Amino acid sequence: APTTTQTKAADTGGNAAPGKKVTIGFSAPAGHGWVAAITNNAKAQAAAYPDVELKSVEAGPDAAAQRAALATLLSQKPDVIVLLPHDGKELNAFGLEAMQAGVPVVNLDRAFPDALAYRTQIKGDNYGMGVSAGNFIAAQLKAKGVTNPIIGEIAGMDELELTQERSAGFRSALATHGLKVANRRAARFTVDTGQAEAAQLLQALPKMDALWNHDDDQGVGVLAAIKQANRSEFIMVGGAGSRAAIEAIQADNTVLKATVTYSPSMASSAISLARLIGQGKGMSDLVELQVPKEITLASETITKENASAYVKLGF
Amino acid sequence: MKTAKSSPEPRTSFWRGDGSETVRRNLGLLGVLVVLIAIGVVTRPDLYSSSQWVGDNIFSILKLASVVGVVTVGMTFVIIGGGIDLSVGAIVALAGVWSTTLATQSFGAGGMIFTAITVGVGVGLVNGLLISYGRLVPFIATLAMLVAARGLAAEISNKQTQVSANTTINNIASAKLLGIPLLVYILAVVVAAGWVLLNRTTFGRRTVAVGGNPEAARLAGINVRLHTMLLYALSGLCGGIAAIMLTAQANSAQAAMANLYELDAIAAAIIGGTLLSGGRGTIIGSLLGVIIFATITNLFAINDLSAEAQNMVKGGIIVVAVLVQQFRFKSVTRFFARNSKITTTT
Amino acid sequence: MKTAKSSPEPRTSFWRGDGSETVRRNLGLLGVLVVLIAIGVVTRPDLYSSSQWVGDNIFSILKLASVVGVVTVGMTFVIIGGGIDLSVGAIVALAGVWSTTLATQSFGAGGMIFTAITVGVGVGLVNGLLISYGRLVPFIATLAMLVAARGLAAEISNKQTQVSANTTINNIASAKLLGIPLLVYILAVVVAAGWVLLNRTTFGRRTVAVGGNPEAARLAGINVRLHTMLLYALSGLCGGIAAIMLTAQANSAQAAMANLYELDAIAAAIIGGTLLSGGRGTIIGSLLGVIIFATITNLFAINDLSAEAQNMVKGGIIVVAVLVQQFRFKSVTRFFARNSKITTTT
Amino acid sequence: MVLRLTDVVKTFPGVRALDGVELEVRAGEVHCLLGQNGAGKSTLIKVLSGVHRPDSGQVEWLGQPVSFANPQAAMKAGIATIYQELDLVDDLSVAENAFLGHEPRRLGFIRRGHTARRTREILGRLGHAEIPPRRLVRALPAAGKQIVSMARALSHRARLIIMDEPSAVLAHDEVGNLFRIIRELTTQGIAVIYISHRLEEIREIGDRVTVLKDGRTTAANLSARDTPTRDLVSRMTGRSIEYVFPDRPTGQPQHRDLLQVTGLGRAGEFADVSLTVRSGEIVGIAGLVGSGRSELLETIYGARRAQTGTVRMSGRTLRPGSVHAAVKAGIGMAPEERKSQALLLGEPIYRNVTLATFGRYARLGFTDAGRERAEADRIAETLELRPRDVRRPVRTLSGGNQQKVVVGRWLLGDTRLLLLDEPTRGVDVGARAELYQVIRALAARGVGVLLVSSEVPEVLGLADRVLVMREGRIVREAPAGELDEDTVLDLVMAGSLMEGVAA
Ligand SMILES: Nc1ncnc2c1ncn2[C@@H]1O[C@H](COP(=O)(O)OP(=O)(O)OP(=O)(O)O)[C@@H](O)[C@H]1O
Ligand SMILES: Nc1ncnc2c1ncn2[C@@H]1O[C@H](COP(=O)(O)OP(=O)(O)OP(=O)(O)O)[C@@H](O)[C@H]1O
Ligand SMILES: [Mg+2]
Ligand SMILES: [Mg+2]
Repeated sequence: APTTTQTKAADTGGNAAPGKKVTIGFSAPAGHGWVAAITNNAKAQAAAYPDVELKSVEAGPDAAAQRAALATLLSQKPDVIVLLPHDGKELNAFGLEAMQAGVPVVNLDRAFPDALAYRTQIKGDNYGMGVSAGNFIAAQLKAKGVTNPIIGEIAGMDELELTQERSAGFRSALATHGLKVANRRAARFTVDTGQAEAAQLLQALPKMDALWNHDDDQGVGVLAAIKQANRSEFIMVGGAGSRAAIEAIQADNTVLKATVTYSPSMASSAISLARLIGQGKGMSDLVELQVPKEITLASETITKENASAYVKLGF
Repeated sequence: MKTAKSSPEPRTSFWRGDGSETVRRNLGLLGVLVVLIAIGVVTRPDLYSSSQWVGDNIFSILKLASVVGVVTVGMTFVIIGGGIDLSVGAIVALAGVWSTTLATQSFGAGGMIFTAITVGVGVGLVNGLLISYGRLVPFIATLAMLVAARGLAAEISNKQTQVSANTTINNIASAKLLGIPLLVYILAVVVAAGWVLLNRTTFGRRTVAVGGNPEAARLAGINVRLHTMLLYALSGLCGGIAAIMLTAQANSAQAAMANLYELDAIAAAIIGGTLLSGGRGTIIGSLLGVIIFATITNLFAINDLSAEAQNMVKGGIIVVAVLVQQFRFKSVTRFFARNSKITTTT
Repeated sequence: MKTAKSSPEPRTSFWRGDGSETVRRNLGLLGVLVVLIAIGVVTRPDLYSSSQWVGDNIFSILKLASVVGVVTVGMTFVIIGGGIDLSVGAIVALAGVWSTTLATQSFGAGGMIFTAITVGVGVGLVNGLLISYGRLVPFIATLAMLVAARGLAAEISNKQTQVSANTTINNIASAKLLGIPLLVYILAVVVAAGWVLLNRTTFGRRTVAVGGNPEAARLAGINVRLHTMLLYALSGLCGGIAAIMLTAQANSAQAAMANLYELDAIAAAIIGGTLLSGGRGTIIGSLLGVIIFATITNLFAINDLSAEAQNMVKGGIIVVAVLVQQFRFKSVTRFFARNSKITTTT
Repeated sequence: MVLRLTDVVKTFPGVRALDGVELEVRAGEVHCLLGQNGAGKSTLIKVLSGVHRPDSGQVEWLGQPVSFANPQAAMKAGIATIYQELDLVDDLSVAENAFLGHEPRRLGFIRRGHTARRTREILGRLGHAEIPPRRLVRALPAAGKQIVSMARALSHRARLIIMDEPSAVLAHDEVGNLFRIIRELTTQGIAVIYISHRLEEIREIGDRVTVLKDGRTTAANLSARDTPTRDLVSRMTGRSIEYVFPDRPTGQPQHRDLLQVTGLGRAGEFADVSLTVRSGEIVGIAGLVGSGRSELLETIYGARRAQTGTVRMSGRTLRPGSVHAAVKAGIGMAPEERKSQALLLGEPIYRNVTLATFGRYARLGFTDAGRERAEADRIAETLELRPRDVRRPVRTLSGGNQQKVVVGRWLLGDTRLLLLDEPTRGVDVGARAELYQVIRALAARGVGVLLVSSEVPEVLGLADRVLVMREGRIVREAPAGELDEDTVLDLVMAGSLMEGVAA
């Protein structure tokens, strides 16, 4: 299962040795695909440490519910809290409250605007994802010698800021090459909306040269729509890096030629960092005695060439 | 002069009772549809100049409408029968997930279809039991079912997207017969069957009676509870069929799919003239409602409208569509009313 | 002996039924609440052993309930008045977003509150106009408004989460008075005002008439259209208040917030005994409905149930809650029936 | 002259409901409106009370031409109306209903004490001080609701009170009460427009009569007391109808027991009821409103579950609480409240007529609309339904014609036992005679009939055997020939003298 390949209890160095017992509170939204992998990874990682106890609460359907769930979590006085908020800005107040109560907060993926609201933040690079996708597409099209290419984009849930960031990165990367998006549809991170939006996009662009789809999970639907429309004149780039997508890239029998990562393995890292914070340790490969404040993962581009190295990280 | 007075009789008799209002409503909806398509032609003449593309686009709209359309047929029955089914989207998801488990897929396409339909009907029967015999309010019973069925679907799928490896199923989405997509045929068959069932059978008559005045229906000897239960089973059946169609289209199923289809279906039925309080509605109206929504989506897609603009315009279009419908109706009656007044005073 | 037989038993039974059914329903809901809390105590004795925690937990439940609670009060009026308002969630979002634009924030807390309430009432009035004077079905009109208002909110906020820099507003969520959170006071005031409005004023009594028998209301000289419009404005007002409360809690606002609050509010009202078809309902029942939902959520949180199990259990609890309510009601009437039979036959 | 109508016309799509009506009402008089079902009486008063606006013609009120834009305007001008269909709100209290729309209030708050006091006062005047003003109207029986409707009309300071068939749901003693009130009103100079299909009532309370036929005034200002019945009827119907009951068949009644009810009871409604109906026999049940007759019928029919006792059809016990079983056994019931219990208002007439039988005309589950329309046409013909077009929605029919649809439903099909609850309520004289013929003819074919009616003469005239019910018990059973109206009324009202006779 993906959880085992994405977790890793440090097996070398002093940090691996069991230390002081740490209770980590954890909260992330429920869902499928990438979000589900976040929770699974966190749980698996915690289970790998004998000195970590994980207390998790489901985040509920929205920020308000997550706030209420976190209140019950905080009242149980964990040593550290790791949380993937529905929305960083909406839960900023909770971060402040927890930090003031002396519980360090590790923000996972969706940043708090207020630096006082978290001890450490580990997140993917949404803007960078868009940039990687844009650069890859631009390079491919240039190599093919296409002029005035028609580029489509299938975004994720449009009301999320991360979607906006991804699209912004994509747009600006394309702009540096003098390209722009011809049509952008927003799906909802589910296979059926991916299929429906892709079907309409294909209809709107009878001829297309490249397509970026933000999320590999909804990408299953997007690929189905492409197959149903019998279209293959363009290249497609995915997002996040699901195992199915990486395997498809490796097999190279669909339009999907690459995917830009946004790995849920960050949840595992977050648990590791929380443990170190709880034990007052630093990261053993760094000189610093404490865990750093910000970690932003780079978004890598997986292509046929390097797919084999990433396939076991796919979720 | 006296004879002139009674002249409007024969003319107005054409408009009397008997569903002509319904026909007028549906004509109004058709008008809205034509306007939407005209807007498409005007805004994207380049696309509409290719007849090949136009044909493809019509089918793309109909394919988009097909899944919700099937669900809406069942929903229309439930609403006419005085109920509401908030669980249809969840039924689609549960049926889809259940029919794409590895175990089920090993039975092939037949096994998957059988599973989806059994799950759909089964969940519908539970809804029906809770409502008919447990006397739960339909809104609450099906809301509870929505929550529970999606939860069960997530449990079964372990929150993963389950890919359908069955090419027969997947081909349902791409297959064509005489140039027309199979999905469109399925929609047509379900709509036709729904129409016949509602308008030509005792089941349909009972549905109208049960929704229009349950007490009267009961006192006329109709088994209201049993019938109510069957209505939810019917809605579940439609959900099962839709699950297969959606799974085929997405080549996969997951617990979150068909999200809020219940709202789409209810909205389409109501736009189509179905009374939310029961006792009145038409299958054709519901179909037109679904197609109008799909056409709006298509219109936005081909014009690359952003989601927020899309939403604002969509709200406006819905309002205007209903107003247009009513305007037609009113202006006609007003016209006749005026007419008959003139004949009286002269 | 014979005269004893014809004792006025049948006569008196005639005049039974003066809202005591409502009281019984609400007692049933209270029972459900007690059971839910008992489950909490049994499953997490460690937490419930700290009285400090218990107090905090009660307030955390009430704070969770407060926003939806305020929305539900407005929704209860609309439903009793024979309508439905699917746009409340969108109203909360639009009012929240509008009141947190930089321009608005520059006017300080007063300006933000004023804006939220104005936007809420304004949108409500538009709903009311469309329904009363445009004769749109409430379901469609408010659905269109839902779509449009969320679209507008996304447009205004440019799909960003807008942070509220106003500490007065933000403090609403954390401030306490005599140890009780301010949000709970707001909920209490809105509920109390709603109760008085419904039960003690002509507006409230006319709401029951408009929803229960619109024709009778019209014949009694009530301006049904105007009244209907005011009901939607009232719902909008509640949405505006809720927007401030939610914005304060989140220290921010965005177009997607308060998602599906309309469903929560409708479900709470219906669980609380409000008839979806109008003409009957209580504010206290709705409040209990909201608190029950919040308590369920809390119960899951303290027991760390996975979302999927949570959903399945939630569906079950909803069904059981309603069944319990009905059971109580029935058993009581059966008890009375048995009682009166004894007096008749002896 | 407080009110004068000249040449008032009102059309609905496809129907000319009023076609030049003339009407003059004087202060302090009881002016009766007479006319067949669908003649336009209710439409006329709706024009007067601001519900409908006339297409043309003039309404003069207190010497001024007026046009009421809405009911409120008419009320302000001093016209209060009791409508034919109950216009109460179930979930409001008696007092709130009485003062709906003009609640005594202070700053928007209802003055509850004041409202209750005034309601009690009005109810006292109506002879029903026992109705608690704070009780929900939903908990009242139909007759109680009618009282509340009247209380509402009296709560206005009106110059003219219009009553559209107020006596239809009232029992004998209640009608007496009503007349007392009307006299009280007229002595204060208040005018009353009174609509009823019962000529005896018009004779008793009316001063002058205006007759409508097909939306036209055919006779105005006749004397209510002295105009011969034949005259009135022929002006209403265009022909003369004998208001008589069909002859009872001579010879031995059949002795085949069709329906056997033993020891039937429901707490608080009726107790220990045993009765039989033989095939071909018409059994009538007399009793006051609230004596439990409707409940009894509904329990026999399975619409309510019996708590004690059994119901047997042709010797076979019926499953209690199952209408389906009763219908299968050949029982049909025309319920008391047409709108709430019997009609699909938006559906066409023919579908309402065949609501209980469409399954029989169906083949393999497919309905036969042609056959249904033909059958419905036949019923429409027999019962003089107007308009005759059976494709019109029932909603647009007049009250009496809706009633005909309800009763007509059970004249179809092969029903073996017919339960009729107030079948002639609101039905005009002519159609009533037709209905009696039809019921007699059914009995002659061997159908058993159990008839509930608040009109004692109807029970005595139509039934072969009569049961008298009081407070949920059968207190007397006798062949119709052995009873007269006074005896029955005495029994019904429960003179303690008769207590011993009860068995
Ligand atoms: N809303 C309506 N739409 C169409 N036709 C109507 C409507 N209301 C009444 N009518 C028609 O107008 C005519 C007069 O009806 P009205 O109710 O005035 O009769 P009525 O004299 O009160 O009869 P009844 O004694 O049965 O109550 C009838 O033919 C009826 O079908
Ligand atoms: N316990 C009760 N609570 C509320 N309503 C009641 C009760 N008992 C009887 N009723 C209502 O009282 C009304 C009249 O009572 P009932 O039907 O027993 O009288 P009836 O003899 O049939 O008189 P009618 O001539 O009006 O039909 C019915 O509508 C019935 O629903
Ligand atoms: Mg009438
Ligand atoms: Mg009765």
